[in-house]
Amino acid sequence: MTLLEIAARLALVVAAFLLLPLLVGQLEHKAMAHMQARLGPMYAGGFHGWAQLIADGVKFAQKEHVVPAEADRKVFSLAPAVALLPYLVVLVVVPVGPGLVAVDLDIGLFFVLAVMSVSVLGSVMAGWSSGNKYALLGGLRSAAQLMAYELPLVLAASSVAMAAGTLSLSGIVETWSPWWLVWQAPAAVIFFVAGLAELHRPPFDMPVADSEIVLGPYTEYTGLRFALFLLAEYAGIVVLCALTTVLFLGGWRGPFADEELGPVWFLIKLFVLAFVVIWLRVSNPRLRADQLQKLAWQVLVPLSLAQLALTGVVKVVMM
Amino acid sequence: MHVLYPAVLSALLFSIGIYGVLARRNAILVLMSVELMLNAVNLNLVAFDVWLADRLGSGQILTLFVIVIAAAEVGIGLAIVLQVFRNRATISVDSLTELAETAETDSAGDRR
Amino acid sequence: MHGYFGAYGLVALLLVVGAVFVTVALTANRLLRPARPTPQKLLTYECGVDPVGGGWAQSYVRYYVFTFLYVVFAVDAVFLFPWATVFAAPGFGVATLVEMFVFLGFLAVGILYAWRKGVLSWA
Amino acid sequence: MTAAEIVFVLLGVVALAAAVLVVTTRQLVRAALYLVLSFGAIAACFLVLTAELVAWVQVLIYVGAVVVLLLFGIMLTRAPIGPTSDLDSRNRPAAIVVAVATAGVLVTVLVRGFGDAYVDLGEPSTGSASGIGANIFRYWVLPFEILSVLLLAALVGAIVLSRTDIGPPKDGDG
Repeated sequence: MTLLEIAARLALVVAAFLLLPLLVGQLEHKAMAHMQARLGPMYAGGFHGWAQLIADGVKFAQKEHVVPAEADRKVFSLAPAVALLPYLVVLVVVPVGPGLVAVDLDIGLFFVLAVMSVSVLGSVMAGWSSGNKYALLGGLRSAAQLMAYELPLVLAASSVAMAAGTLSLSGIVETWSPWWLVWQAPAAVIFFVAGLAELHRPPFDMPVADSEIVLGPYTEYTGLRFALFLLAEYAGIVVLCALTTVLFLGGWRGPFADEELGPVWFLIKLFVLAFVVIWLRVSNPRLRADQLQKLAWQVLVPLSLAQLALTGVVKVVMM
Repeated sequence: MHVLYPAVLSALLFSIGIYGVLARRNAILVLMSVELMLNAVNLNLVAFDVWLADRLGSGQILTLFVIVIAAAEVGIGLAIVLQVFRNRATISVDSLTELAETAETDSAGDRR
Repeated sequence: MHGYFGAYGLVALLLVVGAVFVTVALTANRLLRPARPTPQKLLTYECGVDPVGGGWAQSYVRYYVFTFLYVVFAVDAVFLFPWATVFAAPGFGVATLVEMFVFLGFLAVGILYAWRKGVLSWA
Repeated sequence: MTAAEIVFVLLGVVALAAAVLVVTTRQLVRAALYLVLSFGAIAACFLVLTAELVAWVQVLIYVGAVVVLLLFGIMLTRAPIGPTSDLDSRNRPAAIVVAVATAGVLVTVLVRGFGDAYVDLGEPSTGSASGIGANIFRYWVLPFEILSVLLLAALVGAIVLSRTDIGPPKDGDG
């Protein structure tokens, strides 16, 4: 690997990290607006408000950064970075085409889960350091929710690892075959739902419920730091959709021309899933705290244990 | 790599953990210091496992077991600490000198 | 940069790049933004009402139980991954599958216990 | 010094500095966050030692779970923002003496015992996920199964300990 190649790989990952969340955000603006029978952004940039999010970014960068007097200044300032960076690091192992991956770790899947589990600290830090009752409550709820849904997420992911017999994400895509769509379907649904809950996306947005606890852990945030939390949320959607694609939908594999069109298939699947994320937001009411925990512990965890058993038995029988 | 680097690092971490366990008054901080000590042990296990190129992977697998047991230990420890806090409104290890709960400590520690 | 150390070197480099990105963004932000704090602005935000009492109005031990439930299962999930890579390999097979099921069975008893004791339902 | 050694020493300094802050800081929540830093640096040390799986287990369990558990404990015992005065007990001087003595003895023993031992760092074979998996399920099955019993006991214990809180919430949010 030459220096140039390293730089190119890093640049591609960072570009994907900055660009894809913006696209998802714009998609959300427009799709949500149309589902609610309105137009959404129309003016910024001219054509259908394409530059709306860039304008938002410029606005955020110029806003005053207000740290409440009650807050723990250092922790308060550091929290957005802790919430954001794990998603950047995770993108490095996501394969977008045959051989097209920044780093192919043998332990890729486990690496992804471990790194993503760090971002829970971001919300807890934000919630605690704000010195605000809403923020603290939101932080505690957020941590409890993340913990509850991390488990089905991990179990569903390990079901795929069993099916593939490897933890390398490229290896999983290579061993993937279309009948996994049936065999691993419960795991796919569990993974996606649990991932949504990890991201606090509606209908799992109890911890940030703006109508009852303002914005949970992010209540006191303003300006660019708030924007970083938003970026973390959308980067999280990108990572979740990319991982679901890679693990359950065959990543770069498509009906034809896998070798040449790999990245195209990958991106199509990613954006279809992102659309589903937005769709779920528009069409579902928020779950209550008890329903959230019930769903995680009484539905998703038993289901994912059953899926593990199924995967194991099928795999051993097929040998 | 010289084996002394990880070994000395682990010895120093262990000593810091000992200091924390002895000097801290807050029960949760004591638990944190215990975690530091356990991590020092893990580092040692891994270092010597790699040095001996153990075919059974004893060091690394024992490390995994230690991590699991440490997680269970911290969970139970904190559950006890929370229970103490509920009953006495303090988690200072210095003030928890009586093993048996007498009538006056019971009434002194108010419930939240 | 090849192999194991090369791969993790790249990961570490990316982490550095990310940290630099955040630092640069925040520094640029510092230069661009106004800073006129007033005591009113710095007041904790509670929907426009003056803050009442400390920050610890409500906290809830039940969340702790859920978190511990997660920790117990997470440490078990840790063993699933190395297991997943070998259980179908030659020389393992059914016996290894059963071993993992025994392991998971014990934990399933734990979750059943929690369920029966009403920890999982919110009354 | 080789490159691996330099990286290891830097990580070690971070781990030690963070550990010292954990045991000396006067702010409870910060102590937990310094603990995260220390654990993270130790995880990176494991990576340098080619113990790949152990490193990421360390991140997943310690940073993602145990520290959150500790933070819950700190928040549920109502730690204030800002310094708390009485975190240290009276036996600080004694603690310093014991810690320094332990460090002295251990380091002396290690230097005398392993002064000429070198680790050969190559590709991880035993440290990779499949290496560990093969070893656990070939040689370590019994301890592994006993571990599940231990975890079950811990789970039951924690539920019993928090039992007073089970039932309809009295003063929490619901």
